[in-house]
Amino acid sequence: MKRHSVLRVVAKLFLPYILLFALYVQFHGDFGPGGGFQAGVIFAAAFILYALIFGLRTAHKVASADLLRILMAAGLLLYASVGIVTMLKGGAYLDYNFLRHDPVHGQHLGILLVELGVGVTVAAVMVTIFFGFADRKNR
Amino acid sequence: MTSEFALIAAPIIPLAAALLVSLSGKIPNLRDSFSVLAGIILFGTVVSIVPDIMAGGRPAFTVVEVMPGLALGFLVEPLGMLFALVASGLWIVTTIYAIGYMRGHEESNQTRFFASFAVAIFASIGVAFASNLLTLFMFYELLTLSTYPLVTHQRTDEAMRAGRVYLGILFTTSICFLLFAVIWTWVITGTTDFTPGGILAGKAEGATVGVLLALFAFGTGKAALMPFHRWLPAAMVAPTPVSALLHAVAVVKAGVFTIMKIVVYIFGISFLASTGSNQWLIWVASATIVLASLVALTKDNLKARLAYSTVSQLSYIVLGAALANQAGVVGGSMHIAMHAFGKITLFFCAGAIYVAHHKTKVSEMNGIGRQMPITLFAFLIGSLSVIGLPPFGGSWSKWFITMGAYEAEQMIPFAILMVSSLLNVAYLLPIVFRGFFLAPKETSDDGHVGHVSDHDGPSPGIWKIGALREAPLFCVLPICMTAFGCLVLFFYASEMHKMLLPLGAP
Amino acid sequence: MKYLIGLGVTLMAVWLLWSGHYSPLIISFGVASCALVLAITHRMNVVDNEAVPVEITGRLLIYLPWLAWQVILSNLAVARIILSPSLPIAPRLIRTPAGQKGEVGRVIFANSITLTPGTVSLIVNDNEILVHALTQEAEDDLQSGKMNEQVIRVEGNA
Amino acid sequence: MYAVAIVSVLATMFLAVSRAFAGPTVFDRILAVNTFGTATVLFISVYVFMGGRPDFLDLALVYALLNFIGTIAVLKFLQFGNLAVGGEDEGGLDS
Amino acid sequence: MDYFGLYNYWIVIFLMMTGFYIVISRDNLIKKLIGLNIFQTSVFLLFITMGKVKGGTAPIINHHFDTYSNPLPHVLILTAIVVGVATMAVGLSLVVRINEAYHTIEEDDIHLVEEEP
Amino acid sequence: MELILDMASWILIVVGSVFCVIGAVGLLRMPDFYSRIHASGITDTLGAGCILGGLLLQSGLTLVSVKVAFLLFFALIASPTAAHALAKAAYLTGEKPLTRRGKSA
Amino acid sequence: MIRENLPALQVVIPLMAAPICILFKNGRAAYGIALAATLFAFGAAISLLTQVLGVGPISYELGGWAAPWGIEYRVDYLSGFVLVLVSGMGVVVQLFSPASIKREIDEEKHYLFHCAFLLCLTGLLGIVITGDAFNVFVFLEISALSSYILISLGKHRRALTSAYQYLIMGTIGSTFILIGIGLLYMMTGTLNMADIAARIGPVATTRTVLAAFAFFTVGVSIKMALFPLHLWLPNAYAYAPSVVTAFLAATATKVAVYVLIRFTFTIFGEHFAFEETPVATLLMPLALIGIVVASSIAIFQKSVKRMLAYSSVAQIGYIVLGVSFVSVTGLTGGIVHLFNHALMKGGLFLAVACVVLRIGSDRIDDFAGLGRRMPVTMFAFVVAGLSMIGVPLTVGFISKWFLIQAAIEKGWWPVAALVLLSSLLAVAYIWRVVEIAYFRKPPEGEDRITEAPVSMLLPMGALILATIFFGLNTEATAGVARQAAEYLMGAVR
Ligand code: NA
Ligand code: NA
Repeated sequence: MKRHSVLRVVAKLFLPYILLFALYVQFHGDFGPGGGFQAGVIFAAAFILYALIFGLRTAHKVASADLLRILMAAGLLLYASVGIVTMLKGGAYLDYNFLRHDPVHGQHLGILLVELGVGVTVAAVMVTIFFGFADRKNR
Repeated sequence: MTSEFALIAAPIIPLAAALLVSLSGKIPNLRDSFSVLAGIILFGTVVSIVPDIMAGGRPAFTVVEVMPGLALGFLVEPLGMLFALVASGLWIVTTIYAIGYMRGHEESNQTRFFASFAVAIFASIGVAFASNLLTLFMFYELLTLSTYPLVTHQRTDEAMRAGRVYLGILFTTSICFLLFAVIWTWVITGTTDFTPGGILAGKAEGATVGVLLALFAFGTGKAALMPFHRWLPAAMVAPTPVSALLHAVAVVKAGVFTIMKIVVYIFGISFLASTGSNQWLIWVASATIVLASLVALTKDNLKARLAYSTVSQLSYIVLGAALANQAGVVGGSMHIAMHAFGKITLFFCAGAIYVAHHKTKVSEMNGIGRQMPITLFAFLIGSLSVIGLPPFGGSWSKWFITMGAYEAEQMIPFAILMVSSLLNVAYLLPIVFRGFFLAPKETSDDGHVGHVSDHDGPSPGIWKIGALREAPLFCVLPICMTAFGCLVLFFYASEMHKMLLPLGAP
Repeated sequence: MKYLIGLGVTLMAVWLLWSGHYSPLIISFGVASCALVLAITHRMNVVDNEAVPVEITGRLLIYLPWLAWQVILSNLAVARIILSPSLPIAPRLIRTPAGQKGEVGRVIFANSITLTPGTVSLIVNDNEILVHALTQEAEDDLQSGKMNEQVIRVEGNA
Repeated sequence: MYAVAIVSVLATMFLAVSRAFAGPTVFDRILAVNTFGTATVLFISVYVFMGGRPDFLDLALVYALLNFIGTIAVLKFLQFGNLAVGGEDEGGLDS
Repeated sequence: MDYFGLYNYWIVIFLMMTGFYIVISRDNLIKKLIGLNIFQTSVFLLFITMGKVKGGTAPIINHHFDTYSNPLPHVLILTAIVVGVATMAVGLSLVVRINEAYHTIEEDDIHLVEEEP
Repeated sequence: MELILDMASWILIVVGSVFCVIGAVGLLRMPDFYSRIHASGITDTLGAGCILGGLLLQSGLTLVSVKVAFLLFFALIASPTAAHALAKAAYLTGEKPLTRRGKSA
Repeated sequence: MIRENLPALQVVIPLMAAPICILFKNGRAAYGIALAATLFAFGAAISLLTQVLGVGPISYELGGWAAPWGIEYRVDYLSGFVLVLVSGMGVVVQLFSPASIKREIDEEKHYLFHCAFLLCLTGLLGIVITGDAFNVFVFLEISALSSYILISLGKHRRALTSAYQYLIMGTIGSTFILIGIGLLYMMTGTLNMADIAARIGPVATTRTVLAAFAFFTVGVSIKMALFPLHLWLPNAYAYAPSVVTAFLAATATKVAVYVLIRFTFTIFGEHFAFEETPVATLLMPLALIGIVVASSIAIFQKSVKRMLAYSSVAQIGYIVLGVSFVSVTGLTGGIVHLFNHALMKGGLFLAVACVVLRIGSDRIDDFAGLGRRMPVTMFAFVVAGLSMIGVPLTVGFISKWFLIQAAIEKGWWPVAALVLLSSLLAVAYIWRVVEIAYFRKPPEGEDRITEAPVSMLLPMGALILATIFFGLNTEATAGVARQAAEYLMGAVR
């Protein structure tokens, strides 16, 4: 029997747009109901779809466990460090106004970075959890 | 040595002894010398405080204030002085006796035994010198805990069961009633300090006083007031030195001491008498005196008989306190010392008989006086003192208590005191009579009757000179000392009375 | 490369449509995002003619209205069946020839079959598709081969 | 009008849930859940329009996406007992 | 919105009870988790349909700049969903490991296995 | 023009709603799994399509409409794919379809 | 810089340390990081408490946004006190952990342990420090999720089922809490606790607020394992790695109680909570029944951890009892017992952890002869056990003192009597262990058992010393607790 062409083709078709959608949600967090978390979930969903259809081994080649672990931690650290930087600059924790000379820019940048941190972490965590499930029988 | 210094040193000495004893467990002679030495030093230290007290001094020392009005502290007053003297003095003899007994009996775990022993004395000293209810309660509980390993020393199922009864009753009563009463008192008065004249006067009235007194009296399970007396006979499974410690030195005396102290320094005798709340306690004590004596009559096991005797005698002291007048309080307090010497003598004798002959039952003791004349003679002296006949110490204390009952116009208790002495005669003197005048029974000769024993031959250190078969020297010596003490106390009673008189001050 | 560029252009267009914010910052985010997506999909090895059917897009747009009409018709048919008390169905398994040369074409055909209620594609083989049909009419419609031809036309000569 | 849509979508959801409970095969249940998911997407969409917050449409899109992926994942799990196998060379759903 | 505002509570309560019922009545650990998820979802629904908050304040955040609005309920739901997803993930991973350890995910069977030795 | 658009959108939404429910009813009524797929197809295609189409008209030519369009596009590709995958999985698992009425193939 | 931002750093530092642990993926490095972060948190907590005691409650606006909109961190007497408790226990447990987890957790999961531990700590500290009701929920879930993971690290496979059971119960609990918070938000339009308290007046009698309070109370009762909602706790405590048990027992349920106190007294107000609702008539009987029943069940346990777990359920009863007096004395008793119980139960569980390290079991029968083999450990057990009973010189005595005082002040004699009676139950279950450990001969061939390593004995000893120290010097505990109680009772009026 031949391979599952329908799923594969549809997945290939969808993947780029799902990923883009994730990034779109990520970078429009401060305009509407978007933000790091949804972005992370969507990004991870795309990746999980990829892994489901093209196999775990292939997926692992794209994103190794170590890469995920590092991303996970890096995202959280990014989040927290923004806060630390605002404190270093004399503001309260996560007081973005202190991030730049111009408070408006400061807020932009602050929210952006924080959301990015959240997004990266969420995506990495979700994928890791998926791998954790899917992989178990193989161990 | 100032009294304050002595006061600080007094609890530390037995504590240090406990430590040294545990560390020197590998060298029994060293270990036992530590015990004896600590006993002597402690007694000296305690005695050194006496002149100050006689002169009206009240050395005090506060360790730490836990909460406002709630401190951990010591203060010496006449009653505590007396108790400390009794406890520390008898510790020496009991230790000597225990060394003889334990070695003669080849008991195991002697190190733990002597260490616990020292901790128990530490707790007793703490009880004696406690300056407030909290401190007293704390050392009271410590005393329970430290004597548990002694009670269960044999580790048999029976011993463990007895231990549970022991802990169960003492903890239940102290936690449920005594602690409750302590906290209640604190809530009412804002203090727990023992104060001459009491602290409750004017702050509590009516039923509250009665309920508080009940909580204190029954909360002090160590006083073995019926119906919370069961632990005392149960604890008889312990080795005899322990029984001596329990009955004469530390535990039960700490109980009645506590009641006495609370009556005098928390309620204040005039306040208590004025409320009339003491009436019921007089009756309970009287009832305990009679009932316990009757039970004692029925017991064939010597230690059980002595145990019920103790239950009865303790209630003399409680009665003295409950009478809430000078004669009663002073007499009751004196009885702490008098009974201690008398009863310890009796227990020592019971132990000596057991060590030398493995006999535990009264019915087996026919003719034993011929083999152990010294022991049985001491037993006679102890009995007479407990009964309250001159020229032994017990006669004074009983006299004062009876006077107290008379002054309080409590004629029925007065009569009970009289009758009770007859009962004492009835359960104690037949033993002496059997020992000296009845011929020994054939079957009980070779010493297999004792239920704990697994010895075939005589234990080491037993004297055997002709027909004589006495316990080891370490046993006999203390017996003589305490029996002699019963006699001495008769003549020193006036000093004691003088010291205790402030208790009765209104 | 052709596919990468095609995908990149499409992605950027989609971003602009979605975004609605045309500040330089956001647009630069858009560019960065598209680049990132390209990089990832490239790494995933999914950028090919199947993912980016640049060749057939035009013809696909012509096919869709026809398909939509078919969908409506079949919907009505099945809805009628569902609503009629006797539930007049005659389910069957049938094999229908699939003349498409490429995977994409066959997938479009299979999905079109599924999209029209009354027929569901079960197994897609190289030259035929196993279909579950709900009624005789649905089977007849499919076996007439119209849809097959339409999709072949979409596929073109590529 | 939105109300009509909302009510019918809710009715659809209810019917789908009934089928999910009734089964009888696991595939029936998945199918029902999938339909329920479609209904949910519609619900969110209509609701968002009704409330005048079309920003939330993204939510519907996300839900649709997750619904799709979830269905695939469950199918795969059913077929192989795990999610590990699959792909071009291992023959997953692709076989 | 009014015609809907009233009985959203009933839907929430219905979902909640359903979820709760599944949690307690099912033996299958995964089903329990699904019930739990429904239970949680009911709360999100409650929040979503809560509508205009009584006396809700216009969330202008900074007294200097009013650049950002603070869509508070939205943030709440979102966070709650994150929490729900995380709970699911942890729960499912536990179930997977339970399955490895006991070779079953039926509660009764697990009890049986536990009682054996 | 506005009015016509509005009318059209309302009609679409109502029609979509009706087909949604019809599909769901079919989901309940149909006798076996495979035939139920067809029913659910109604909800997925015409139901969803009409409702989303109606919303599309409602929103006019705005960014919102772009999103609705994407939703529509996604739904129309994803649903048949999912349905196909489901049917295939069932078939491969050995789930037998009913053929004709009441008889098993 | 650090000083004025301490409230934020209190939470952020452990939060940041958690991902760093993951980054390193190395047990030892993770330990270093975790320890450092925990120590920092402890220092910060102490510093905050001192500030509060000096100048009164501190408010910190996260992100610099004014209070009702931004998230406010708020440290008052109670929260400062609990912060010190939680972080302090964190330090003790961290110091204790290396040797213990070496035996109980697989080497490759050590970094995970430290990470989850830090997250749990973060959550607990966050719950206590935040002045935002919704934030409480978020932190509650952070701590809960990480504690599920921590519990599941236990060696026995039942750790998994226990964690699962806890997850189900815990999630239901937190969802209830979330509903309560949501309803409050609906009625007042704010999430800031102080703000809710200020606005709740006019709507306090509405059914929605009543429902909010009901949901909240039930939810938090599950979280703190109030009888009869305690069923998750015994298994969770029994099968979790010993250090985890010690940490959770000492902090997690305590923080849940904190949430109860915070919401009832600060947000709803004791008048509303105890007079408008039947909570008072419900909470106290439940607490009392819990004390008696759980203590009684504890007596019959075969596993020491389980026994202590049931004891914990009972002890929560004491704390809740203190709260339900609605008097300064009662509340003081509750708060001080919250602290004291953490010390002694932490000490007990650490002692059990030492035993488990050496004999690999926590069955009571296996304790035979340990009094001699592990003298320090068992001595610690006895001291902490005495405290559990409420013996003078220990912290347990102080707690009971306050509780009974509160009962006597109110004239509720049966309550006082029950509290005293329940001490006896504690005697019974503690004494069982003591009797076996000291007075029963060990099985043959068990001579290899030696005392636990110093690295474990020292932290345990520190707790035991604290048990005694705070039993003698109550200024830092009862003093602060009374201040907190007075503040809480007065703040609402
Ligand atoms: Na606990
Ligand atoms: Na807990």
